[in-house]
Amino acid sequence: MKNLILATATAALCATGVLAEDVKVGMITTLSGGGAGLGIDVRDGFMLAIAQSGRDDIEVVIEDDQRKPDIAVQLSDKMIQSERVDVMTGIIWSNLAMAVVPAAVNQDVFYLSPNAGPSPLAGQGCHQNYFNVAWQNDNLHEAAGSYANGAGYANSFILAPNYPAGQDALTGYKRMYDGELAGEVFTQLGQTDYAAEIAQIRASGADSVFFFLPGGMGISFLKQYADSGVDIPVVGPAFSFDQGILQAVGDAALGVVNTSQWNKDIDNPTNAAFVDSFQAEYDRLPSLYASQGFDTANLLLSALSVAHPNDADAFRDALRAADFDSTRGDFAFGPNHHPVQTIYAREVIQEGDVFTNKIIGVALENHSDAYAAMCKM
Amino acid sequence: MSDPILATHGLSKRFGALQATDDVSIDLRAGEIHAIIGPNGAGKSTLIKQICGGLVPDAGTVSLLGRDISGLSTGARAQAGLGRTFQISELAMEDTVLENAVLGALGARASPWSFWTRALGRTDLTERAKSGLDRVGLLDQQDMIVANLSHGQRRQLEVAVSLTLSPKAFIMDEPMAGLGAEGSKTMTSFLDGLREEAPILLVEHDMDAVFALADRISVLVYGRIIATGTADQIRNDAQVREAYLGEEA
Amino acid sequence: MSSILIIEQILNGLQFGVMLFLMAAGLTLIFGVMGLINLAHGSLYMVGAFAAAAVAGLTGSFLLGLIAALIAAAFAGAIIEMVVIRRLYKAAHLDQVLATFALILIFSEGTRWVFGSFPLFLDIPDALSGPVTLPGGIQYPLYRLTLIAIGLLVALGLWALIERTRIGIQIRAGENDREMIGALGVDISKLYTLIFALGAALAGLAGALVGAIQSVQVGMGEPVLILAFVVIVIGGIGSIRGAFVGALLVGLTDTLGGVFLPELFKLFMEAGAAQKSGSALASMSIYMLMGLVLIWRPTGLFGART
Amino acid sequence: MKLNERAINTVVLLGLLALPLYALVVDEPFTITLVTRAVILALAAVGLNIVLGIGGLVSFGHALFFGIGGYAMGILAYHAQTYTTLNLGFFSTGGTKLMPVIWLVAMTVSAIVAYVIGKLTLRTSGVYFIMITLAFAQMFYYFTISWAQYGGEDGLSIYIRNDFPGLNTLVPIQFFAICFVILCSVLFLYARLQASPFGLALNATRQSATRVEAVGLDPMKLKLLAFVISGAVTGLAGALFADLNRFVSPTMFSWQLSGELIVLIIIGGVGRLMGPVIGACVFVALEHFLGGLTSFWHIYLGVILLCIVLFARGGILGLLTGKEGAHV
Repeated sequence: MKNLILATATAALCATGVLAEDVKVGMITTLSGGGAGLGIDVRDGFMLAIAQSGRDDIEVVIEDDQRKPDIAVQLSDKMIQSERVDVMTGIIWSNLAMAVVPAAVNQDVFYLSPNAGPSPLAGQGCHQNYFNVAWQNDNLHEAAGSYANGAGYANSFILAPNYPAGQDALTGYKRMYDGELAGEVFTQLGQTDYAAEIAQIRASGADSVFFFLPGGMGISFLKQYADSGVDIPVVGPAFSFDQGILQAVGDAALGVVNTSQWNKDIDNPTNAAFVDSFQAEYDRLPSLYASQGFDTANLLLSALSVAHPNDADAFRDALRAADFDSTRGDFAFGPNHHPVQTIYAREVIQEGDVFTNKIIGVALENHSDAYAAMCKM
Repeated sequence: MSDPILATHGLSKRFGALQATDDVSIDLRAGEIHAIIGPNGAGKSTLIKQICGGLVPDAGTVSLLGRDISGLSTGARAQAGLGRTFQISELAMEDTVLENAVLGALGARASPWSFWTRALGRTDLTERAKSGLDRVGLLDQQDMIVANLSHGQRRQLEVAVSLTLSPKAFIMDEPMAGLGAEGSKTMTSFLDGLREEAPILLVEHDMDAVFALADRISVLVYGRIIATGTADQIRNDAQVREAYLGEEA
Repeated sequence: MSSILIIEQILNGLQFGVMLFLMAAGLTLIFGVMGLINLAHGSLYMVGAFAAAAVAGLTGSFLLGLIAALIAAAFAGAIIEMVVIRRLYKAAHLDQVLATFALILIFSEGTRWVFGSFPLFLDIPDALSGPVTLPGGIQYPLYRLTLIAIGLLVALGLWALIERTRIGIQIRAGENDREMIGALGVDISKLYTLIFALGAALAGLAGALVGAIQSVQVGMGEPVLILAFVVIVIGGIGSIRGAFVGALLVGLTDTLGGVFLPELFKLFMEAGAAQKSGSALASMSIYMLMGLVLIWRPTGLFGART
Repeated sequence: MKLNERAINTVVLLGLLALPLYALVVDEPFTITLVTRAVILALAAVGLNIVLGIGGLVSFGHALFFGIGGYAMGILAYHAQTYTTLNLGFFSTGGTKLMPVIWLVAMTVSAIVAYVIGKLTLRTSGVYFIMITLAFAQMFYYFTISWAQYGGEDGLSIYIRNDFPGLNTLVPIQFFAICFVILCSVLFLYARLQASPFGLALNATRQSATRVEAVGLDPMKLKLLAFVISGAVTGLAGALFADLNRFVSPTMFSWQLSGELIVLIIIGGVGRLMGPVIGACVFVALEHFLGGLTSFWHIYLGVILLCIVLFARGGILGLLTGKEGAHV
């Protein structure tokens, strides 16, 4: 009983900021169910950076949102009301971010997004305490459109699932792409069979295919596409060619071009060290998501070395400065706290038994996003 | 001869190749027990369903007190005055005896649309229910769960539930089924007294009971009524003996 | 729209349909004979796919993978029948739903525990990869044609099993009258385990076959499970013939709806909006089909009339 | 174990009230939020229990009403917070942030939808009914996913909880109070309903529809009305749930949620007044504590559920009172 009282007292002290040097970070991410691979990578990348910093005054509370918005909201309430965290991070999916982030930042918590970048949060719904370390959702699709122009494609067939991120993806591609559309198709969310769409592609006379099908949908599409004998070149965002799922796609992905702001062969010391240490620590190649988790943690660490989140204005300025070594090389925030960064075109290759990506060129240089102008901060 | 309480006129029903009932016209007069007998598969169940409303006949009508009820639903026919008991007890087995009887009383009032009062707190319902139970001798068991009743008691409860409806005519599907010799005797004497309340159309396999009770008997074979008459007439009818009792004429 | 495209889409619908049939056949058999609602049927599909991916990954042989899928799923089916399901035959549908829902949780997280969170790799065998040219100049993947053939063969085999064999007689007897097969001197509990394992094996086979062209991942069984239920409800629960017809109906509706509804909407709408509303309607189409069938025939197309 | 069911019910309700008050004293607002979640899920399940427990209709699509309630709240509040007009053709409104109005709309719309769906589906029975209710919920699920105007799959965020006159709903204990009072009122209604003539007839319909018909009542009408009442209650719970999370999305229509509502009832005890409440408390507690212990907590949840089905027929209440059935 005595211990309990003591513990409660300590908690109360922490909460009121008497032990001001300690920092509490709440990570809500997907660790169980179908999409767990992404959350695990973000978590591992993030924790790797925290461990490497050697700081023992940072406590990270990690919770599993099961990819359910209502669970995420509940966990967010717990982080804020019960754990009384200073900074939150970790959410993978846009719909979960939309459920959690606006309420959280309005309760004076900082939120650093390691993955999702829904457009409302970049535009009218932007907030001074919200920082996106990954990308605005449209970015990689815009880069794909830009790449298609450069590759001389003039008649694209484009497809994505019929949900907001899918609709944004096609919008993003079309924003940069100058050619004609041979077809535009919305598939069902969670669809696993793309025979019908592939038949349409075959019949459409397109010279290129752009698709955004995250997770298992992309695996299914690529395997079926490779088997169909249609040999029109394919472009897509990195999500379907990520380290975690490439092995499940296998040969079918070889040679496909995809756009990403990161790859393991980006040549800078931070990245090289990250790739080596991640492999050493977890015995697998890091993914895009792991790099984003790693960068998010390093951004946080850089700001913490300047100010404690209790001093909100100073801490915010430090975040905005983005004074850290990113695995992507140059990194800066735009006026809406979203990245201004270079996005590369990569190609899927095989290294020994392992499928991975290689950078083949720049798709968009120092690219910002289309919504920054709508943000009034 | 008084007007019949219940009458069917040319009821016919065909299932594929099987003519389940074929031009069946029978009637039920005040104060009588009219038994329907016939071998298995003769169409007795089909006939009852057509009378009570579970099955739409291909042809023919049913009238109650001179009024054509052919177009009515099962529920509406019950409202109009058909009191039915089933071959296999159809009761709310998890509920008490009284609750089952109150359900009948609710039916009699045709008003289950009351959401606030306690059903068992409404004396208009419970009085009616208890008088039904009293009539069959189940008043002392009113708080028992039906599942715990004996087979014979459930039969009695079926009748009690029908009684709460104050029916104009009873349709009883094998009330003796599953009762022992003793139970059959009790039920026989009970039905004997019941005919004064309302006439009974009785479908029954127990021939002793039928010949003891019935004022008239109709014999249904292959969906047709082949004879109607008193017990003695039926016993001596050559056609019946041949078709039903399997004797050579 | 060219006739080649239409024929190709019909083939796609057919292929989807016969794979659904493999799932639905087991589900409907189990319901017909044992009266059991088995929500965990999708987990057996997943077990088949994972077993195939694991064994094919180790040995490099797709055929061995398929055999492993059949064995693993049948084995898993027999185990859960003997440990859990057996206690549920007399229980209310509600208890069956809850218990098999619990089994889904155990299977999904258990698989994730064993195989990790990332999808596994399973590829079609080289001999069956690539397209073939059909009469009329239609290019169509050989593997999908093979799937159609396997599905039809299984359907034929099931029909023969039920109509022509001793076990079939027992199964049919069990559907009509559970007490009677006991009277026939059949060991009921053995028969039930056998039927359950058979249904499970069919689900596992479907999982492995489909896993090769889709992704082998945790949770892959649940969407298929829902579709399989739609199939057997449309066909009439307990009827293999109903499951077959229902599966083809659902497969064709889903595939053709996704292609033609947006085209239809384009006739009176702007293209982008037509695409969105058309595919939204397409995703609802099979549920509408099921709703309509049940409103028209409350016990499905081939279900027992009450 | 043989305990008095009424005593258990009292203890559970008092506990449900005492825990948040204790949390308030020791300043653990999250506990209050957690209990509020259990209370709202319980409310939804009480709604389902009307058709499932009394009427014996296994609706595997009750998330449909939960979702409708959620979207009623989401859409009304969205228009109010963006100062846009919701135009329904015959009627247009600027939306509202007032809870009582939202509740009324949620219940009315749910009731209307329940009436239409009930008319179509109640002809079926058994597994067919289970599946056709699921089908309708799936239709709404896919519809809302592609309903871009209201966020599609991303859902709708309401940044500030809606208003209730005289209260600050953002304070956890005050929002809890609202939900708790509603739950108690609905439980009271449920108890009255169960004992009323309507409840008696509905209960008999579950056991023998033939008998109910034979006494001249129409089982279809009884079931339809029960379905409508049930839909309205679950719809109300949906509106509260959306307000708790300040967020609504298509997952409120998902079949997993329909399944969870059924699970809650079975855990607690089918057809019993407090069955859904006990089920919701246990479920939320398991989710919270097991989820904190291991990321593979679903396995343990599965095993616990299996044990309840196999060894505790009649749910926890059945186990505690020693009576499987719901009859008091």
